[in-house]
Amino acid sequence: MQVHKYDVVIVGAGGAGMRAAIESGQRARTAVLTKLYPTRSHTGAAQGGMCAALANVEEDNWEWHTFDTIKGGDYLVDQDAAEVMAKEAIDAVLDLEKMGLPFNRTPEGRIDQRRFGGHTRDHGKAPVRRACYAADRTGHMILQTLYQNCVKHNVEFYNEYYVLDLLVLEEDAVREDGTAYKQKRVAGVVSYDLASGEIHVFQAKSVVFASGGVGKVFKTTSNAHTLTGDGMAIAFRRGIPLEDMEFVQFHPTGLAGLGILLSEAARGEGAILRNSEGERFMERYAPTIKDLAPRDIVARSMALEVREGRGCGPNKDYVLLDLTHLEPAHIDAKLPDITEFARTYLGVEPYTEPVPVFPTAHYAMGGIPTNIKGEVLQDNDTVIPGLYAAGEVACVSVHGSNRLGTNSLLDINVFGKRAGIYAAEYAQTADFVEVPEGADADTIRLVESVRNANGTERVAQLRKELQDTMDANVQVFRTEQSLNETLNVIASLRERYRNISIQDKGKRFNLDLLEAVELGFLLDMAQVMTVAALHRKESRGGHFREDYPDRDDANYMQHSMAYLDDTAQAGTVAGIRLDTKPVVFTRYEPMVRKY
Amino acid sequence: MSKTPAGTLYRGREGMWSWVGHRVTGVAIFFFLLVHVLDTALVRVSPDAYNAVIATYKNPFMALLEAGLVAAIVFHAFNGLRVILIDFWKKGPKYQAKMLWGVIGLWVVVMVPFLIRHLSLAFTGGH
Amino acid sequence: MAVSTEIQAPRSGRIAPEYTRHGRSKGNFEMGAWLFMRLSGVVLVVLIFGHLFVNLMVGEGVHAIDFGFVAGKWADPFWQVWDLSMLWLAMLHGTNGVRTIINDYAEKDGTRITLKTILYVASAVIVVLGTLVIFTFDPCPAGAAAELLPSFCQA
Amino acid sequence: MTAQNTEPVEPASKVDLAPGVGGGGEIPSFDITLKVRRYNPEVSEEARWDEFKLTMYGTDRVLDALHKVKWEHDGSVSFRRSCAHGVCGSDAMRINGRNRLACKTLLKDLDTSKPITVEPIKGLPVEKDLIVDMEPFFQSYREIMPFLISSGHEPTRERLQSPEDRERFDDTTKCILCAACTSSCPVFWTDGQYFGPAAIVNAHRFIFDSRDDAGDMRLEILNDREGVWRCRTTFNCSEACPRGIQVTKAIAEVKQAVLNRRI
Ligand SMILES: Cc1cc2nc3c(=O)[nH]c(=O)nc-3n(C[C@H](O)[C@H](O)[C@H](O)COP(=O)(O)OP(=O)(O)OC[C@H]3O[C@@H](n4cnc5c(N)ncnc54)[C@H](O)[C@@H]3O)c2cc1C
Ligand code: HEM
Ligand code: SF4
Ligand code: F3S
Ligand code: FES
Repeated sequence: MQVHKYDVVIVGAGGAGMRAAIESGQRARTAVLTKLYPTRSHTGAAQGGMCAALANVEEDNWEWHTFDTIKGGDYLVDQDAAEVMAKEAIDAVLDLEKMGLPFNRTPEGRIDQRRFGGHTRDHGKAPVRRACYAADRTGHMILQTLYQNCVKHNVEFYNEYYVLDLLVLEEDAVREDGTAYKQKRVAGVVSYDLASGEIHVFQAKSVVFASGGVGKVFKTTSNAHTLTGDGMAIAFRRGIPLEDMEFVQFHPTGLAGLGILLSEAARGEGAILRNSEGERFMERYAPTIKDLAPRDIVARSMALEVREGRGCGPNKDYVLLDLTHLEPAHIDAKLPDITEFARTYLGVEPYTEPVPVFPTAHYAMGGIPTNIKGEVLQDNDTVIPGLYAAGEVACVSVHGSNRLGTNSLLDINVFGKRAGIYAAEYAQTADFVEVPEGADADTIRLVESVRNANGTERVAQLRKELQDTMDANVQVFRTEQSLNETLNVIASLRERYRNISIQDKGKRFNLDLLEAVELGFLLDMAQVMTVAALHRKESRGGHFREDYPDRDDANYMQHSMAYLDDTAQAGTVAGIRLDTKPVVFTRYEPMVRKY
Repeated sequence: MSKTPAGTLYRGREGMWSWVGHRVTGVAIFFFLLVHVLDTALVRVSPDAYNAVIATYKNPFMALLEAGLVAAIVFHAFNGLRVILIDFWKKGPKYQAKMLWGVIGLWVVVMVPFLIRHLSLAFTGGH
Repeated sequence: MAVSTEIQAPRSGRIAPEYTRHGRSKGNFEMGAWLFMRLSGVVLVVLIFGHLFVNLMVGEGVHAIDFGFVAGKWADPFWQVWDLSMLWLAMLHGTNGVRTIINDYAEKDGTRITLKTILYVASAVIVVLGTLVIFTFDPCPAGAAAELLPSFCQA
Repeated sequence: MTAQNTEPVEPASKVDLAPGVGGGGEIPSFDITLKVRRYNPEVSEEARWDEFKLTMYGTDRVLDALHKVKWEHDGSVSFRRSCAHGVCGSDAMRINGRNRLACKTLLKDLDTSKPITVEPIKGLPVEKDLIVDMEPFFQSYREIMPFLISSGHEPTRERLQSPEDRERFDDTTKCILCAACTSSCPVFWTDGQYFGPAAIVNAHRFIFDSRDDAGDMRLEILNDREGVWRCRTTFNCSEACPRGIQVTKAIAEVKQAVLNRRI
């Protein structure tokens, strides 16, 4: 067993991981483990911007930002966290600027800001210019700037190290009220070195999870191939709950069939949606704001059009984003990226032809539950000392049931920084938790069982079936029936997963093997999502139940918590226990969400 | 340090091939220059020796070689100027490919009259 | 505890020895060389094209070249200076060019040093020889057949 | 159906779509032969070419073809990829002899009547199939100090920078560190010691950033035997860059900056 010893180990080198590393690296001996080279993390794909009430171009303040975030999340947002995020947003942007991020500038030389969906002045009175941006490459610039600063501070990276397990121990402990419970403690992580195929154990006082999202459970997604929910699945398998997993954001305008994102800015600049009859159907669904309705509403309307047979294309499975009434010069000036994506990937010339689009799985609102310090919770309120999570893998929860555009880049910076600082501070006072003998045994077993798998099922085939099912049944529309059906499919896929085979038996760069391991994570996460969706019998934010089309505050104004528990049964699914967690309110009372 | 197994030829474009040409012509000219200085140095030995060597150059085969050399020098010179423009002229990098076609054009313009005269002299014989 | 080995980050921000660059170079030599290639290039265009034109295009072209022709030219200090600058510039330019090429392709230190030594020695010999020839040249050497000499020797 | 006015008019509620608009008809499929250069030292020190015959569709990219091979034919074919739309820089490889991103190269834009060759990028040690050791590449990147260094006291708010100053280095901020440029450079191929265009591009990004004070140090680093002067303006880098960065131009600007500082 090879063991590395660090004060802090960070899992993932996207925006959240590297933001944490910059803080932690200056305070404690830190290692960052990442399955990709840091600059290849999916944070780099983000386009639009990052919000902060800088008030550089018009009046704004962090309280309005808090309100918009809470309302955008359909009141399932933990309001204390939203306040922290909106308040610290300003410093988060200024920090990035000081690190060198090349923001676009106003004529006075200040950071420029632009409008974005759901961000308003004075509690919804009018749109406000709050998003700081660097052309349509904000995420790219954030990722590059953070990596640059990691180089500056000499952060130690272990590139292409896949973390496959978290070392947690349980101790007997007693609560203040005298009840006994099992306190989880973290000892480190186990990882797989892609280059050599070796297993390495990293012992650490603090572990920060920042491994990003889980978009690849769906077929159509704006997420990278590598976003397979590893962090969530690893935590879940070790008995840590997952919060609000039923909430997935579907972005209305992904390139049809590909899922590549066309930013919301397109509709902001005047593009509209049409069905196969050439009709501007949003006039029917949202008569006042039409195509600029919130993401969940637009996505739903598009799906409805297709379902009712007014989709376009040979399979009638998408609608059209029409820019042809806009001046080409205007398109070039404001939407260069979109036009390039449409041309490159669909061969469509947006000046003269409408672009095929369909909702694409975009963002997981749920994840590993944490408090506002980034500390991971093992139940509704017990912190696991030394274990932190930040970014898309975590659920603080600042996004509630629907994330506002630009709030994720903010989330990774604010809570990445917090997690980094607190993790390092904890490491300064804490002791190492002993790594038990054979701590890597489970991981070795996992890897070797896959390597030696000689069954008859192909990993790619199972993954495709999973993704097809999720797209068909757990996407924008969900019903009791579609969700139950999905659970059956997942159950059978899990069964077939035991009978897979892989062809690459080698040690070097065995991505064949890792794709199989990742499929295991995807199957787990798909199941949790579906179970949680089945049990939320209401519609809220990104979660729309056709059989329960209204928000039901009386019964469901609470987070869902899913636990792996061999003794439990969640509906038809054995081994998952569903629980709830109260939403934190500070000062905003739930209202009907309309814009 | 690179243990890359050889693959196919890289399919570079104008820039790469002009560089290959520049390099090859540069080396060719250099070696010619070495020889040329040596043979010219024979003037120091005696007029007979010099004339004897120069006379051996005066056959059609050598004339062709000389023509090739001039072709090399002319290309190297014009392309050299192109390289200098790329380095010092703001729009140089933008027009590099066009400039290469210019170099080739100029090269033809210079070489055609030269070849006509040079080869006709060589093959019809002076003296 | 079960910790058997503690190992350092293998492929991290630290510079692994196999990836370090050869030693740094000092001063501005490479910049000077680069600049010289360009400056000498411009001048060489004039010198070489003039040379080629006079030798190959004027009068009877190559056929006119013989001892008499050369001697006739070098009797004139103008052509002496012309050819001398051409010799020096072309040799320095060419030598530096070939030096770059050797640096590019000769990976082993030994090969590189050997090749460069040969290059420098050869270039030095040629430059010295050429210079001597141009300066110590006697257009009318005693004892040579008169018809080989330029016409002004007859006096 | 195009609005003629320059005023942003309200688009029509309903239009007649031309038949076939938005990909009406059948999705065309076509057959290709993919030739992949294989190398796995665990199996053999020799590299070899493997051929795969595949049926692909209209908008498929080389990455899709590679996935098809990996997922349906031979799982051991190894390559890096992540974002699949040209923003992460994982899958630079040599396609039909030129460096491109597999996820940005549409099959229909290549000549599908001949086999499509796919090889690892040149000049970096091949680890397996299309995967090369990126460490030398990142090493050069790290050496040019790719981070903002500013002396003087930190302002409480942001540093000011005019839009013009911001525009000055815009082009070179687009780099995704894919190594397509460096591994297309004939000078880099020779001995792998040249800093390479990507490192210079990233130095350029800071040298011309009005907020940065360490330009001189970076110029000093690049005024090296292995620095900018090794560039022979072959333009392979500019042509290979998937982000359309004017790489050779950036290098020329750095050369000028070194000259100006020295003279
Ligand atoms: C196309 C697109 C556009 C977007 N636009 C915006 C926008 O305009 N504004 C906005 O606010 N948000 C936007 N988002 C959302 C936002 O970009 C992401 O939510 C955010 O970047 C996630 O950052 P992260 O650091 O959590 O994860 P990532 O950047 O995804 O990083 C994950 C990291 O974890 C590592 N990792 C994963 N698994 C493992 C493992 N098992 N072992 C080791 N390492 C592992 C990976 O290597 C990677 O380094 C967009 C998202 C997409 C997809
Ligand atoms: C006629 C005028 C000439 C011009 C304008 C010229 C110009 C140049 C320039 C600008 C370079 C640098 C190329 C680069 O850095 O990429 C160069 C390189 C070179 N030149 Fe010349 N040159 C001329 C004549 C000569 C002569 C007479 C010789 C031979 C003695 C010569 C040999 C070389 C060599 C060997 C190189 C190196 C090529 C390389 O590194 O790829 N040149 N020349
Ligand atoms: S400059 Fe272009 S080709 Fe080079 S690494 Fe950056 S993005 Fe890739
Ligand atoms: S390919 Fe190489 S030679 Fe210069 S122009 Fe680009 S760095
Ligand atoms: S996979 Fe990200 S650039 Fe191609």
